[in-house]
Formats: sequence, C-alpha cells, structure tokens
Amino acid sequence: MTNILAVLAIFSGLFFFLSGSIGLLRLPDIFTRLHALAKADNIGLAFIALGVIMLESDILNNIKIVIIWLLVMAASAISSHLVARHALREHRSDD
Amino acid sequence: MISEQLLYSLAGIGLFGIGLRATLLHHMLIPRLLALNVCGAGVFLIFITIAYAGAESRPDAVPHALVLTGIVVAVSATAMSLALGRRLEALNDE
Amino acid sequence: MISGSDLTPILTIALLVALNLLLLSLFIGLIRAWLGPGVEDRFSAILLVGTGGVAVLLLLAILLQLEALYDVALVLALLAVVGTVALTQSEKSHD
Amino acid sequence: MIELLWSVFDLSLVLLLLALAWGTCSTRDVMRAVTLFIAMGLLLAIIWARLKAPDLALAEAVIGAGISGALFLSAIKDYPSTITVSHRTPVLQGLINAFTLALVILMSWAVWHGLNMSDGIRLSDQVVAQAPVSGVSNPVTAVLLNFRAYDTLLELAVVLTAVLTVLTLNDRRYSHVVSSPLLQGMTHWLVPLLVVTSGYLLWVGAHAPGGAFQAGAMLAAAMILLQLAFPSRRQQFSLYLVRFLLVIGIFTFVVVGIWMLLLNDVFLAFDPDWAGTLILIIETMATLSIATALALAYLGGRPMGWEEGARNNSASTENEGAG
Repeated sequence: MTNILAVLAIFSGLFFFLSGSIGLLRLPDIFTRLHALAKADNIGLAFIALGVIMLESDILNNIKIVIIWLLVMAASAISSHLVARHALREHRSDD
Repeated sequence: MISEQLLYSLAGIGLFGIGLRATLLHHMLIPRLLALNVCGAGVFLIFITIAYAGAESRPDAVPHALVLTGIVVAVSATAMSLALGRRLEALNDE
Repeated sequence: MISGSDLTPILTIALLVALNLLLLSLFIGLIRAWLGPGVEDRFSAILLVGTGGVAVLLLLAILLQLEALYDVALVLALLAVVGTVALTQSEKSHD
Repeated sequence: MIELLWSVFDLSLVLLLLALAWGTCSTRDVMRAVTLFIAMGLLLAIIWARLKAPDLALAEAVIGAGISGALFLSAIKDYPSTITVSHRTPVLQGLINAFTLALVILMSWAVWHGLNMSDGIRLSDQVVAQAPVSGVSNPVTAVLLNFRAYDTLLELAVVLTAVLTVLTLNDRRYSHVVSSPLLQGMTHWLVPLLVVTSGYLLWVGAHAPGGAFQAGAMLAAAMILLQLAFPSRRQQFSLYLVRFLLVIGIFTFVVVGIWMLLLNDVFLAFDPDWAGTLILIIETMATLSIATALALAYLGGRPMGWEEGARNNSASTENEGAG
C-alpha cells in the first residue's frame, strides 16, 4: 500500500518536472520560463521527496529529505528573484 | 545488455578525446581551460569505472581517493591558470 | 537504513521508469541551456538541472541502497544557490 | 526488464554527458560553453553517485558544479563573448586530430586490459584488510589520510602553491554590483547552514562518505557567498589570520609526520590507537586551509591591504577604505 502511494507521489512529481521543462523550452520569454521552472522546483520535488520519504524507513534520513526540500524551495524563490532582477537590469541597460 | 563498465569507460575515453582535441585546437585561454577540464573529467571517469565492481560488491577505494585528489588539484590548477591569464592580459594592455 | 526488503521488482521497475523520465526532463531543460539566448535563459536551465539532480539522487539513494546519496543531494541543493548567486552577481561591467 | 531499464538510464546519462562535453568544447559562445560546463559538472555528480562513488559525488557537487563554475563565471566578466576560430593551419589540425586519435586508441587498449585484469594483487582487498588499524572505517578516508598520507600532504602543497601563485600575480577582482536585500537576508541563514554542513561532512568522513576536501570546499563556498552578497563590505577579519589559516593544514600535517618519525622511525606512520584522533586533527586543519585557499583563488588575487597587512596590520584597516 505504501509502495503504491509512494510511486503515485513520485509520478505526480515527474508530471510537474516534465511540464516545467517543457515550459522552459516552449514559453516565449525569461519571466514566463521562470514561472514554469518554479513548478518543477517546488511541487515536482515536493512530490518526489514525499514518495522517497514513504519508501525510506530511517527517521534521520527522512528529516534530511525534508531539509533538502525546504532548502530547494527557498533556493528556488531566491534564485528566481535574482535571475529575474538580472534580466530586468540587463534589459534596461539596452534601452 | 551491455556491461555498464564498458559503457562508462567508453564515455570516459570519448570525453578524454573531445577534451584533448579541443585543448590543442583552441588558442584562447578560457575555452582551452574548459576543454582541459573536460579532458580531465574523462580520465576521472575511466578511473572510477575501473573501480566499479558491479551492483552487489563494494567498489575499490583506492581509485576513489586518487580521483578525489585529482578533482581538488584540477580546480587549483584552473584557478592558477586563470590568474596567470589575467596577469598576461594586464601586461599586454600596458 | 533503507528498508531493503520492501524493494520489490515492481517497485524497482517503477522507480527506474521514473528515473529515466526525470533524465528526459533534464534533457529537455538542457536544450534551453544550449539555445539561450540570454544568460538568464541558460541559467534557468541550470537551475532545473540542479533540482532535477537532487531528485535523481533521492531516487538513486533508494535504488542503490546508498544512504550517503542523501548527503550528496543536500550538498547539491545548498550549492545550487551559490552557483546562481555567482552568476547573477557577476555581470559584464558595462562601460 | 530491470536490467534493460538500467541500461537505458546508463546510456542516456552517457550520451547526455558526451553531448555536453562536445557542446562545451565546440561552441563559439563563451557563456554557452561555461553554462554547459557547469551542467556537465552536475551530471558528473549524478554519474559518480550511479557508479557508487558518493565521496566523489560530494566533491563534484561542491567543486564541479559550485566552485569551478563560480571561478569561470567571474573570469569571463571582462572576456570577449565570442570565441574566435582557431588559426591553426590544416596540416597542424590534421596532426592534432591524428595525435588525439592515437592517444584515444592507446587509452582504449589500456582500459580494455584494465577491465579484463582478473589476477594480480587487488589493492581494494588490502585496503579492506588493513582498515581496522587505520583509525577510520571509511576506506576512502583511510587511503587518503593514512595509507597514502604522503599524497595528501603533497596535494595540500599543490593547493598552497597554486594559491600563492594567484596571490603573487594579481590584485583581487572588483565587482561593481548592487547587492539584493533578499540575497543578504538569505545569506544570514544560508552561511551558517553551509558551515554546519561542512562540519558535518568533516566529522562523518571517518565512517561514511565525506572528509576534509568536501568540507573545505563547502566552507569555501560559504566564504564565496559572503563575498558575493556583500561585495562592498570591508573585510572584518585580520589578514594575519588568513595567512595563518592558509598554512595551518600543511603545517599540522608536517608536525604530526615528524612527531611520528621521532616516535616510530617512519614519517607519517600513525599508531593504530592514535590514528583516529590524529586524522581528525589533520583533517580539521586541512579543511580550514583548503577553504581559505579556494576562497582566495576565487577572489583572483590579493585582497585589499595584503602587503600592508604583513607589515602593519592595525594601520592597514584604517587606510584601505580609500583604495
């Protein structure tokens, strides 16, 4: 039962990863691309981490996975901000 | 099924070849250094493939230690070459 | 420890399929790194590969029964931030 | 079925790796080359994990994806953005191709023999057999810090030499970047986290993947992050301390080595009872040295007031603000 739920979670995560990467490829400019990326970073990894937690029985490792997920969430927010700000500034200097 | 050892060692040799050829062909510093790092990565990959002993058994620790040393030395050498290149540019500008 | 006995063949196959799809997603993202056109587009692709790398490492930790890979995933998540900051803070000095 | 899926995974990893390597080496756009190189570093970390080398995956994640990337990114700041095509004559190009091909064939032959070698002394068996007397249970750490301690000592010397060259040649780079408040806010929790992880990797290195190099690189990443987030802040630390940290690793190593020479008549031969403690001391000091060296290497030269720091440290902090 746990296994089925875990696989289900991992595949939902995969769906977000794949749509994130397709969005990164297909969307027209950097800001929309960052928006697609955030789906993969936040929800995609969250589901995969959830699935792995279900399969992993050691509590310390589970805590580690949760920390990894929190880190990636924070990192994704800040990276998106920095990249978008960089893009804005470069764009302004072209005018 | 092809053995994963063969596959990864072929990749290592390929990486080595691609990197070496580009190192010799480029004459600008940064592309050359990037290529040299690719070449080095190929050698590391070959070492680790030889250390790998299949899915069940534990890999050989000696090549792992060697490659770990190699990675740190490679990054130091890269930093040094970049500094040398920058100095050279500054001298040429004068 | 990872609950090794739970790793049934069907679960292994499911995880391997997920691993391959994840790699496909990384590949799609890397096309954007090749195409560019802007620095930001390239780096958003690197961000995706960083997060995808974390996910791949989590799955590999279960599949290969190597606990140490959680540490690698943690380190990768931490270092992805440093990489982005290095990129966005070091721009060409406009004259 | 399982084997087939593993093969598909391996094959895609390898093809992706080769494509990235080819892209890095053949593109004319510097930025594209560096980005693909960083991606290759990330992919290599996955490959080391796949080949059951977590020690290397850790090092590659920090160095390949983090520090080398940061080094190249700061180097291309004032670099022409297009790579000019090679001026090599056709004859020379042919020679280069022939030489590469010859080396690749030679290497394939050597690797083929390496893979098929079944008899002879396997070093891994010896490492496993001797592990109990090394003082640590992680075989990679045992090789690095005990069985092949000479190599590691000389490696620290290589790192020190490289960073001394960097310091001799240039003044540090300056960045004219306005930092983001969000980034500075993040730095307040991320840097402590990086330092704690570094300490964890150092400690865990005795019995699981980790150790001085990974920990040192992690600490260097923390220093680089601080530098990037607060580009205009004057250094709050003494340059004496920096010099001290730069040499402490190799100094401790040599002192322990000579101590063992006096005790056991062999340079760097640790007593089994003491080995664990000695290795931890050496590794801690080496971590500090490696971190300082990599962070200074990232700066690309002497920090502000480096020379004055040697002569009169207290005065230099007052003077350097204008420079």
